[in-house]
Amino acid sequence: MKEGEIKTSVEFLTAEAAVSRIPDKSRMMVGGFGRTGTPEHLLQAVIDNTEIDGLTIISNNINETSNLHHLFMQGRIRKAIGSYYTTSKEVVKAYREGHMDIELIPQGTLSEALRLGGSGIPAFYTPTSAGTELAKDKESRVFNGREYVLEKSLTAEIALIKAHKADKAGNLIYRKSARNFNPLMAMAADLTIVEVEEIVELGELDPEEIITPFIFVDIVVERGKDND
Amino acid sequence: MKEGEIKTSVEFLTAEAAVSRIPDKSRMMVGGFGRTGTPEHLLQAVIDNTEIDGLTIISNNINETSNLHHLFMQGRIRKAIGSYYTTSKEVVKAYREGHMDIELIPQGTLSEALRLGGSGIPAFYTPTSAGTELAKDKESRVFNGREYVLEKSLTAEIALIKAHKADKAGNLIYRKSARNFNPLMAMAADLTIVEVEEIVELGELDPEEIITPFIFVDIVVERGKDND
Amino acid sequence: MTDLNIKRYIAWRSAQELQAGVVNLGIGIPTLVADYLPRGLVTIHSENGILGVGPSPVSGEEDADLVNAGKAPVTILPHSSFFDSSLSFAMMRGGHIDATVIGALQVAENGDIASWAIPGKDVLGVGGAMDLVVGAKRVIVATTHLTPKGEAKILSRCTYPLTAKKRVDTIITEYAVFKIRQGKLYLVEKVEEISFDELKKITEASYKIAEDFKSVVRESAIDNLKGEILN
Amino acid sequence: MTDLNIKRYIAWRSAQELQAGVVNLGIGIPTLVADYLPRGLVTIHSENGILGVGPSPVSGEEDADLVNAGKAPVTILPHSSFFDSSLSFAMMRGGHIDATVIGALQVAENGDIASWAIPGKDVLGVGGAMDLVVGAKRVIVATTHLTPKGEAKILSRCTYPLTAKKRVDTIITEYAVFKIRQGKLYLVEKVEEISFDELKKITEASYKIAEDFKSVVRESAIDNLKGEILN
Repeated sequence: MKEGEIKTSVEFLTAEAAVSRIPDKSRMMVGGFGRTGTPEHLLQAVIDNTEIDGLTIISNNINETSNLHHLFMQGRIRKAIGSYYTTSKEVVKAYREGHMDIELIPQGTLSEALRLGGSGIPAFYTPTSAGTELAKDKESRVFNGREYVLEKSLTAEIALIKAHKADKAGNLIYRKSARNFNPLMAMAADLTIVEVEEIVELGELDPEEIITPFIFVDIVVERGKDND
Repeated sequence: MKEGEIKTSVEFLTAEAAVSRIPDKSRMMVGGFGRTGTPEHLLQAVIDNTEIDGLTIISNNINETSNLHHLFMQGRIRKAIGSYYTTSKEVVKAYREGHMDIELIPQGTLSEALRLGGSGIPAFYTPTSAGTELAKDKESRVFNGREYVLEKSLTAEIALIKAHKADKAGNLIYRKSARNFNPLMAMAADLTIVEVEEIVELGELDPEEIITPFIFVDIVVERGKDND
Repeated sequence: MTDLNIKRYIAWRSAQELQAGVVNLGIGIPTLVADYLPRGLVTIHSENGILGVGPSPVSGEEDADLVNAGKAPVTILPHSSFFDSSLSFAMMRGGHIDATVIGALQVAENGDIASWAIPGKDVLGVGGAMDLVVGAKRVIVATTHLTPKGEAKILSRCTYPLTAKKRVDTIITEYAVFKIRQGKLYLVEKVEEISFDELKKITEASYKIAEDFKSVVRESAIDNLKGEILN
Repeated sequence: MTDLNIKRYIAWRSAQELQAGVVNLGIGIPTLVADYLPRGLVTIHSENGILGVGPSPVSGEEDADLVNAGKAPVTILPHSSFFDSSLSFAMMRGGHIDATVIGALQVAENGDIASWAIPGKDVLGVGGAMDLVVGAKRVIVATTHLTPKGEAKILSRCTYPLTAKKRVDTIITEYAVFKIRQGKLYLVEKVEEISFDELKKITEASYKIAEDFKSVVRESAIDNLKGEILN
């Protein structure tokens, strides 16, 4: 290492090498809202690695035009945890016919469960869904005269996320509404793999502007820099 | 209003006018860690307005060199909620002699209680302080074999915070380690009053870089622009 | 009156409730509300992480990274900011959003709302609706008075799975405006194009006439909208 | 051996445990650890919202907005970032910090630690110590073996209020290094300047000699440090 050089534990790999770290039957978070901010490049590598199967996917939705939907169509997702699946007829059908398990949670509960999962907080009370069908098997409790539902935070073995840029330490920034669930999932997984459009030199990202400090990142993959 | 102009509900006032909105016997959050990021200008205005008394202060500490300490020395703080008061002999003495009530909470519990207080989450479980004296009057519960303490989130009538810049909508950015508790308190109070070094035109703050969107801000005071 | 004109009237009438502050608009009729908001005074929040949603981009300038909660391309304004989903829902659940305008399948006279699932139908999503309804300071339901099949939507009690209990503040349809006050339903506005008796027939819920009740002429409002609608 | 040399030896020995990753250093002896960390390989986290704390600024270049958790002015590095206290403690509590080096008033043979309050003393603060100890992947206690009054600090059971239960991994003093393995205390290193009997006398806790035990010469380590100490 050269004098003045900085090295963090973040690795810079190809998508293929990165996804080879995903164990079979993993619980895996996938960033994005609709297709915006979804790590399509990493998902393509997961599709290509047929040893990865039996996944539990935590993602807001499974967009019909996303590689995540292709993965589902290949029958490699056994369970999905998220807020919205109505737009895919195939997902709804698979659920009704018992081919895939689905756990529906409100989008705000999902986002907070991810952030708190990454923060060492195992459970929290939320007013969302109190008194509704989604809370029927959950504990509830009254604080200051209002009913709240006890929700468990979410963690996973793997997070596949998308960011705009990474620096060579692994710090991340996002772009516009593609930020969404990505920084939260980065915090909540044992192994966080991020796909970025560009890797920049240390010092190019303003320290005030970094959204995901490298401490939450394990592997960075630059889009379009693979031999594929 | 001119064509294309944007107006939010955020008001731009002098420190004197801003603090006149603080009711007597308020529960008030004060930003800062040590003296860094503490709204000294607003606190001076509180000192000058002697009608404000009987305060409950939520702040990490009461730094001996801060105006918050002056306010305490004037006997206007009846209770303090925070993580660290050891450095002020006078605060420790006032507590021991029963002149001021103190509720000690770990710094990480404080910061999460503020953020969740502003997020509509009334309570959460944390591993911090489990099995210690600070948890002795609190509920605890085991999740996955580990003990966690139930903590209540924090809200308040007022937050006095400090930011670096505000734009004319009330969006805020901070500077270096002066960020600390300020963005969290902005979320958690009914009336958030912020002291800034500079007010800039709309569009001068990068939308990716705004830390506190104006929705969490009620009043902005520019330092040094008062007639004082 | 065409379907589109009905929808636009409901949207326009909903916008009259919103003269300043931050609003989150749901899918369907609520999306049209944006066209009638006072420009520069009402800021639109989108739950996927935007405060300050601007108009649709001109063709060819769409940005795949800049969409609203309905996944449609949008633009931003000079006071806009981006944030993650956790902060976005903190704004909603934490009571920082002044109002939401949303659609509904059913609304009950006590303010219960059902908007996400129909028993027996292939609906498998709740999205952000529950957070929006529990958190917004004011919940305005903008909906046609009846279902496409002619069934009542304003009921004594919801029969579909609830989105939230007792959270609706205002109901706006093409015929009437109702408010829920202290857990009871009041008719505050009726269009002259319908009689009290006819309104009662298509409204299963019990309601009282509010003290501040007024009657309005819908056609004249729609006529005034025409220019905007045709724009 | 001077007090400063003792402290520096403890700090240097603690640094030997940290060859890569992110570390949070407590107040007192742990602060000195920074001087011995491998530059560029270990990143320092400060709980007031900095990842990547750099060295102290040169005189005159202090920035009141850039301080560490001990409120001392610091600098940043090319990979540094700033964040709020909530994200900072998420890093700690969420298990993202590889190690912390902290001081202690007492440590028990089962890994309990007491570091924030002495019964009867005017101590009225806990700060971030509890979060740090419950969250860091490894908790390294760096402390003098005895209190200034000559009382044992490594005990069978803590008598002072606890900071956390069973979280300490390693204890480093001027005489020895202990590790807690499966809830039991092991001596893994002893300086040749003290005999086994003498060590036993000043250590109230029960411990076994670890299989990987080794003996080291403290003076030679300190001699090697001299240059750095005098820098």
